[in-house]
Amino acid sequence: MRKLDRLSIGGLVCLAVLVVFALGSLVGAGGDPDAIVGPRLQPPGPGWWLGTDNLGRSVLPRVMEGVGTTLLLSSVAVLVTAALSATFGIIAGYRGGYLNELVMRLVEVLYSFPAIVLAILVAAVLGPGQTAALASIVLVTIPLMTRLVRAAAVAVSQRDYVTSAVISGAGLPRVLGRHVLPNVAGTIAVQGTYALSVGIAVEGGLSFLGFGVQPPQASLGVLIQQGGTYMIAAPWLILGPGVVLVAAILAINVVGDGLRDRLEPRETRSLT
Amino acid sequence: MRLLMWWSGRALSSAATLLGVSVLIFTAVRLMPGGFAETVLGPFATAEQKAELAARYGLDQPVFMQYGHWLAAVAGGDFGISMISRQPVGAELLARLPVTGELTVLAVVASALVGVPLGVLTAVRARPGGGGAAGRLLSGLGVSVPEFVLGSLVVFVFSRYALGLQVGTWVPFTRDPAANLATMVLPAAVLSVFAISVTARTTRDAVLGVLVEPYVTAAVGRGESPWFIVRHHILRNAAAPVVTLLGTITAYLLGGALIVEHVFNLPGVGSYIVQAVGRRDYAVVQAGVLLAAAVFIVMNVLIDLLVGVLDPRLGVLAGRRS
Amino acid sequence: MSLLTVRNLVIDYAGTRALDGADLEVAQGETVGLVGESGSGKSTLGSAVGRLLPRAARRSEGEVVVAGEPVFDLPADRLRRLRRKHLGFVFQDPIASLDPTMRVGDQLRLVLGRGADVGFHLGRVKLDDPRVMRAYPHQLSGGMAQRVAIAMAMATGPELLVADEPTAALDSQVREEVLNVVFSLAAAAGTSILWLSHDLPAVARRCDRVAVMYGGRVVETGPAREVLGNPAHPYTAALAGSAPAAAAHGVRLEPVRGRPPVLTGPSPGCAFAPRCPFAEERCEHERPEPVRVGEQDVLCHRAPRRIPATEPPNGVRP
Amino acid sequence: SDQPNPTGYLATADQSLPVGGTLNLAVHIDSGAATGYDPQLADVATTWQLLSLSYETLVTVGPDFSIQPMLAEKWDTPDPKTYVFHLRDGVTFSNGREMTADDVVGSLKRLLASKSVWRGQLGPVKSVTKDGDRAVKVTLNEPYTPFLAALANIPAAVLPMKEIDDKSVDPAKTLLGTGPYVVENHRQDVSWTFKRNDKYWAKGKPAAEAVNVTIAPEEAARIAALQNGSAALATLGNVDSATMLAGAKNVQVVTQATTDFYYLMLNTQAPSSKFADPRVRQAVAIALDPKQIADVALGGKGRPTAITPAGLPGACDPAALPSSSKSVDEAKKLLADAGAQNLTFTLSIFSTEPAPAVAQVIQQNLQQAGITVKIEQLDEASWSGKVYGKAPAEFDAALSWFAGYADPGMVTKWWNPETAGFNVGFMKPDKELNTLIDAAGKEPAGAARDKALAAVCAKADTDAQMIPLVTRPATIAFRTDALSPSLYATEGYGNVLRLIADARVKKTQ
Amino acid sequence: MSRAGDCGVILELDDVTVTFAAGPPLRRIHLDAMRHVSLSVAEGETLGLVGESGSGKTTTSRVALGLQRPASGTVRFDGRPFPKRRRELAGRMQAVLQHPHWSLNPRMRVGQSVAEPLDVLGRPAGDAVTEMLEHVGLEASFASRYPHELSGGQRQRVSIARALVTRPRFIVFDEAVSALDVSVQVQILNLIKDLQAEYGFSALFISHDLGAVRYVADRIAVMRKGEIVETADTATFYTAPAHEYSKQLLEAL
Ligand SMILES: Nc1ncnc2c1ncn2[C@@H]1O[C@H](COP(=O)(O)OP(=O)(O)OP(=O)(O)O)[C@@H](O)[C@H]1O
Ligand SMILES: Nc1ncnc2c1ncn2[C@@H]1O[C@H](COP(=O)(O)OP(=O)(O)OP(=O)(O)O)[C@@H](O)[C@H]1O
Ligand SMILES: [Mg+2]
Ligand SMILES: [Mg+2]
Ligand code: NI
Repeated sequence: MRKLDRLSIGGLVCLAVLVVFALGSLVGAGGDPDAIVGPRLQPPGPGWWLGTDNLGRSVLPRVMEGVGTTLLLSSVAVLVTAALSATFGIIAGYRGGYLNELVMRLVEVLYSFPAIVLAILVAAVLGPGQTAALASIVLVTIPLMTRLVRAAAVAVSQRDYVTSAVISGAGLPRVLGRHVLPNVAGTIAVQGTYALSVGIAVEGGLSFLGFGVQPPQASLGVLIQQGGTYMIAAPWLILGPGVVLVAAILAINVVGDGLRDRLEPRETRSLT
Repeated sequence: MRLLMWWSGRALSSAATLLGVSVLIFTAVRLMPGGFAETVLGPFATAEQKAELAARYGLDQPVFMQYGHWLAAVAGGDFGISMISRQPVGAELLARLPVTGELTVLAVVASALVGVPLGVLTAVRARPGGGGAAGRLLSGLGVSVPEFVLGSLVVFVFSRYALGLQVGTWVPFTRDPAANLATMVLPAAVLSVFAISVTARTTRDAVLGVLVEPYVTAAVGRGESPWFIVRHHILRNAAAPVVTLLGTITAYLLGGALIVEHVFNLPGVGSYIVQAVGRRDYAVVQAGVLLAAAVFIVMNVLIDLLVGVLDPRLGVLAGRRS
Repeated sequence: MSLLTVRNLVIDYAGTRALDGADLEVAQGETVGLVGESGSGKSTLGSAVGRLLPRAARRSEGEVVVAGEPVFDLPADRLRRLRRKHLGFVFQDPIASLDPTMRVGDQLRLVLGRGADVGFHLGRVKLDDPRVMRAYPHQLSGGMAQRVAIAMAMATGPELLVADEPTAALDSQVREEVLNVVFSLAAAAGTSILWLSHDLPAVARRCDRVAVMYGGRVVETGPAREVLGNPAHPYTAALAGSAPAAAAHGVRLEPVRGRPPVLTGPSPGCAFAPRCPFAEERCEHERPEPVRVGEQDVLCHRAPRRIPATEPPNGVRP
Repeated sequence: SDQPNPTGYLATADQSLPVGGTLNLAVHIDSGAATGYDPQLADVATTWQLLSLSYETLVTVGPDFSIQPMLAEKWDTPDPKTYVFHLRDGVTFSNGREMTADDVVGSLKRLLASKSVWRGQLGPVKSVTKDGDRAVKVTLNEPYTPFLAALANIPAAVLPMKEIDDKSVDPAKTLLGTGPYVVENHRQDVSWTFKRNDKYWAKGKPAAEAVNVTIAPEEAARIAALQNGSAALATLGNVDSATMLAGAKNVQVVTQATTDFYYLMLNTQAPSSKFADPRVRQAVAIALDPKQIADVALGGKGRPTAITPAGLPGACDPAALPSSSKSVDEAKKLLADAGAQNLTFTLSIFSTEPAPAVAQVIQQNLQQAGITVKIEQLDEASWSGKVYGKAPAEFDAALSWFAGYADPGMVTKWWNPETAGFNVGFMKPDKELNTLIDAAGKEPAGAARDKALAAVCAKADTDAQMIPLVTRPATIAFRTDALSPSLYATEGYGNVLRLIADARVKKTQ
Repeated sequence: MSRAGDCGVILELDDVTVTFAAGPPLRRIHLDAMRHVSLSVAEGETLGLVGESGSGKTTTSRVALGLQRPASGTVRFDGRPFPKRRRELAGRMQAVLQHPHWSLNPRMRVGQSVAEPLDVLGRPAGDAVTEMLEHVGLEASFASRYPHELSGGQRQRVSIARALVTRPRFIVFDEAVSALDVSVQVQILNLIKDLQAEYGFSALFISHDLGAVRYVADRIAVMRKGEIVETADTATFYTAPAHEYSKQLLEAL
């Protein structure tokens, strides 16, 4: 077994810092994220270390709150997606037949909807807010992951070790959980990090349309959406959340890759 | 014969999917809060005005009747008329499809041309020690920069400093191909950043899987150069998931390259559908979603065919080993 | 001058020592069988000849010289030239070692270069059916696929063919056919063969010389008949006597006692010592040096004394 | 142009520049009415603005909100209930037919017979008749001061009634007016192309040969079009656009004040309304700080207003409203008296900026009085559905804005749900307030009217079912090297393109 | 020294036919992988199954394991047809499958793989795993390795350890020792014999290596093109094969 490479450890450290940062906001470090503390659109300075936004709120506590909101929302969403995709994909891939047809058709129907239409529909049913955002992210990310997990599961199901387990009398949960799942985990990990990025993007877009996180709560999507508008006039508005977002996604991707490489005990050879 | 069977099976399941999509979208748009009348007639409309409007578009009939009429019309190639522009939806979609189509094709070509080599490189260079880190970081960066931020930045910078490429004015390809390309390059580039990253990551994953195959070791043993092995043995064998992904991205973009269409003000399908959703222009939403679904399904069929061509073991035409 | 020289090669995987100072020579035109218990390091040694080891493998000592070139110290391009000009490899799983997405004919053409006579090369491995050329690997039987792999390995006329259990996945009839092809082709082209196998009798039947591996070292080499018929190393003797095929019905064979060693570092003495019926005190902590016994080179402290004929180490009859 | 602009103007077109050229505009939204192009049924400013290129009214508003001649050369008011309009000679529709008194009479009658919102704004019209071939007489049932101002807006435009009556023209599908431009092409939500109306009655107008309007919903796209010169003028949505475009060469950003204003709706009709008690509503009104809303949410570009839009002559002073002089403590006391100390409610808003900004400042304001506001952002359609879709409506509170029009009395009508209609679902009619509104409508302009209006303002403020907040600024940017436009400093009908016929295109670029 | 018939019959295949559909939908070829195969394995007996590649040996084993439903004919395990719920058979049958490359879950350590059948039964693994590994000639330290860290032969031995660990009543060995060197082969074959003596399990031993089959099998069945052409006592078979094909096979030995 290999150790995590240095890049991935860097990613982990980065994530840990972000989590601490987000937790800081819970204990009120950095100040009240909603309070109007100064003039509008001030560059960083004492009292507002990352500047103020278009309502004269300090950006620092908002970024802190935003990190927490976004990380929580998208990671919960991706966990749900991963859980559902894994369940459906694996069962469909392992069982085949009817069940497979059904799952694949459902996924296809879902996939045929443009993401934003889907999101609006969900929000319409659930009402705007975090639940709607969560459900939308899940619905948008579920189809691709389910497809890929299923494809991987089909291949894994034909392996002899699965047959051996069946012969040993292993029940369905064990076969799927101990044998199929770990061997499609690579796919889930790669797709999971991808879904996480999509999730953050969807969250931003939804908030922009008003279906996501409701003001004044901050999320990275909201902050960046706003910051994007003021990119030239007040670059500090996008800089803080932007750097944090890029760092978060990069870290997640890198850690995801690293974990996958580590989880996947396979031989590597060089081409030279 | 085998092909025929396959095609007919495929056509049947595609029809089922389309039917499912149509039912779903039809019910869904009607479940959305805020009706067409309120949105379009505005707050001052009286009840009778609303009723008149509903009658004009048949919205006063029971939903399943509406659905039946609509389905019959669609089957005859009539997608209804937009309640906003009062123009046929089919014609408008057809007019907008080339914009989104061109954008998508450019973006997908770009992601194939950049993402695949990047993915191959990061995989071939991948070493437990952490080599290929630059490529990994790069592709990570791509997925983490939101489209609207990148789009806005590009639009702003290119328009302020007159960097040679026109933004914000769309020119039909038929009128001036060169000018058209000049306006499409930037949005396509912005659109492709995400696609490139995802392609690169998927490629890396697929190539890593192929690298350990015995036939690769055999090729190394024959003294082939890495480049040669990549070109002749790895690309094709790693292609299936990458092609699946590219196909999916294509379908996905066709259905909704809307942020880029918005920021660059391109009259494409994505913005059409979203505007229609915003105004509850039912006919447009229904037709748009159905079109997206059809494109998606066709794309899927093409992917399956292509994957079969690329890997004879997986293809629809592959027989069992005798 | 010998074509292949492996000198004191030490290869480690994370936590496992696969080769612990292996020595091997293969002369021009010679066929050498490399036999040994599973896990003794045959595949590792075979891969090391072409520097085809997985990334997890580390060479800490020793060298491999092929046609005068130090394999482990060559820059990438010279290494590739060496592989191309001097080496050929055939692996255990025949179908997996062919590119599944390419027709057999195309694969051969890729190796041979444009305009080559693919039919001729397939004919050499007795695949005359024109359908083979158009087939994909998964449409071939194991034996056919292995012959294609051999044709590809032999296409460039290598001086040394390394075959790692090329017939283990095939059934007994096909096995013979394939081996016949390999050996007759090699004989015709003057190619040396390094054949890794665990089938001692088969090796003895076909090879000029046999090298026996144990615990990551080559413990005995010599002419095939000598090694098999008159083993100098106790391990060889044990191995030679334990073939089930050799036993009569109802007779219980006694395998070599104990378990094969798993090395994590250099073995302090003779790796076989714990299982050796003749082990002496020094075997435990003194690494044996090669000794010449008759026509064999042996790594055994008591080799010069030979194995007593009266003391059959195997085949204890009830 | 270096000389200062005359009062009432943000810019005046340099008449010394040559005429001709193509004028490229970028606006954020297309006209999008289910009713098509029919100006009488148009009820939003963005539609008025585009239709105003082709349609004209009898009278128009000047920079100071005075009523100016347009298709009527002059008019007499023999008594406060009678108006006689003398039509301008030589006015033709763009199909070449001369405009007649029949067209005017027919248009007004058609409007009065329609279900248009504007029908109500015209006031108590009794009859419209031809007064000879070149004049039209309108008689009212009672005096109605905003009458001329109401006539000055696009829904009161003069239509080609002959063609409409013989059905050769459907105004919902064809634009056929007397205005300076003729539509050549329109692609919904993409673009408009207008060509100069060569038979336009005003000498030397319009100056530009053609007008192209690009619809660009995204602000970034409009800014880009301005920067790269593909648009000479663009409407912008962000109050900070000037800062963003600072440093862009040859781009000038101006803020046009409007009479439009934001207001807060407190639903008193919902079965378990939190705002049934007027003391609760008053507490909210007191706790609101319109000054801060204007300064923070609108970047100082808006101004506090009463229900008569600030900026219109005769509008009342928002500082004089009862709620303005009270302190937060009084609001808390009112809440306590009403037993609503821990008032929590949801504020439904649509997501178009700056509504969310306004809402967040409101949230901060009300927090001072211990009121918790939850903001619920919806897309416009869902918002409309929620606010206007049902009676009684189900929301707690909602935020929107009114077009303020050109007379301080016009918008006050919306405070009477029985005339307004749209707010019956959430607003209780207040008899007293309705009487005051009607009285102010009859009062001729002057000190007495100002007093009557002030009474309306104060009453509406205490009633506090719809609380006016701040005026809504419009931001316009244009290229000084491509265009010399004329723009009013304050707009009543949200028509940025009002003086488009005067604009001069600078050919040298 | 055949033990067949001594006690009850553990596995019985009666007139079993298995048909695979292969090829394109319309031009489907129906291929009989097994044709009217009848055979039985007695308690404590080892039946050797030999035959050329593609003759249907693996298919027979799949039928015997209840993984493949026959097109016709009956299969009885322990006197009863296969139960609906596979769990009821847990720990009573095991198999060593043909492909060493995919016989072990790459994500599980060797120790976990070997312990799994015990886990299924809810029995504590205890020392059984290391003990079993040692039986098949692997050091206890192998328990913590992943399959890719093993040589081909080592992997095969892990599969065997896994199959034997629950002391099942019936085991299928499909080419279980072909990839092993002779000394380990003998060790494994002896192990099978010893455990059989101790626990009395039955085995279906598939191999194309007639030598190994002779060493462990009590009886031998010869398959060709889906049919059983000869069944005989090992001794009889090796000394006096009845069928022409059997003679051919023996000559190649
Ligand atoms: N990737 C690896 N990581 C760790 N140990 C390894 C790895 N590959 C092989 N080994 C170990 O190295 C030793 C030699 O392995 P090798 O594959 O060379 O054996 P072999 O002689 O070819 O055996 P077999 O006949 O079973 O194929 C074995 O003990 C094996 O467990
Ligand atoms: N799932 C399947 N679908 C179609 N044909 C199959 C299937 N499984 C096996 N066959 C065919 O059935 C026949 C018998 O196969 P089987 O695997 O039982 O042979 P075998 O005797 O085990 O051969 P080997 O010694 O090569 O393992 C072969 O012709 C094979 O191609
Ligand atoms: Mg090996
Ligand atoms: Mg088989
Ligand atoms: Ni937008």
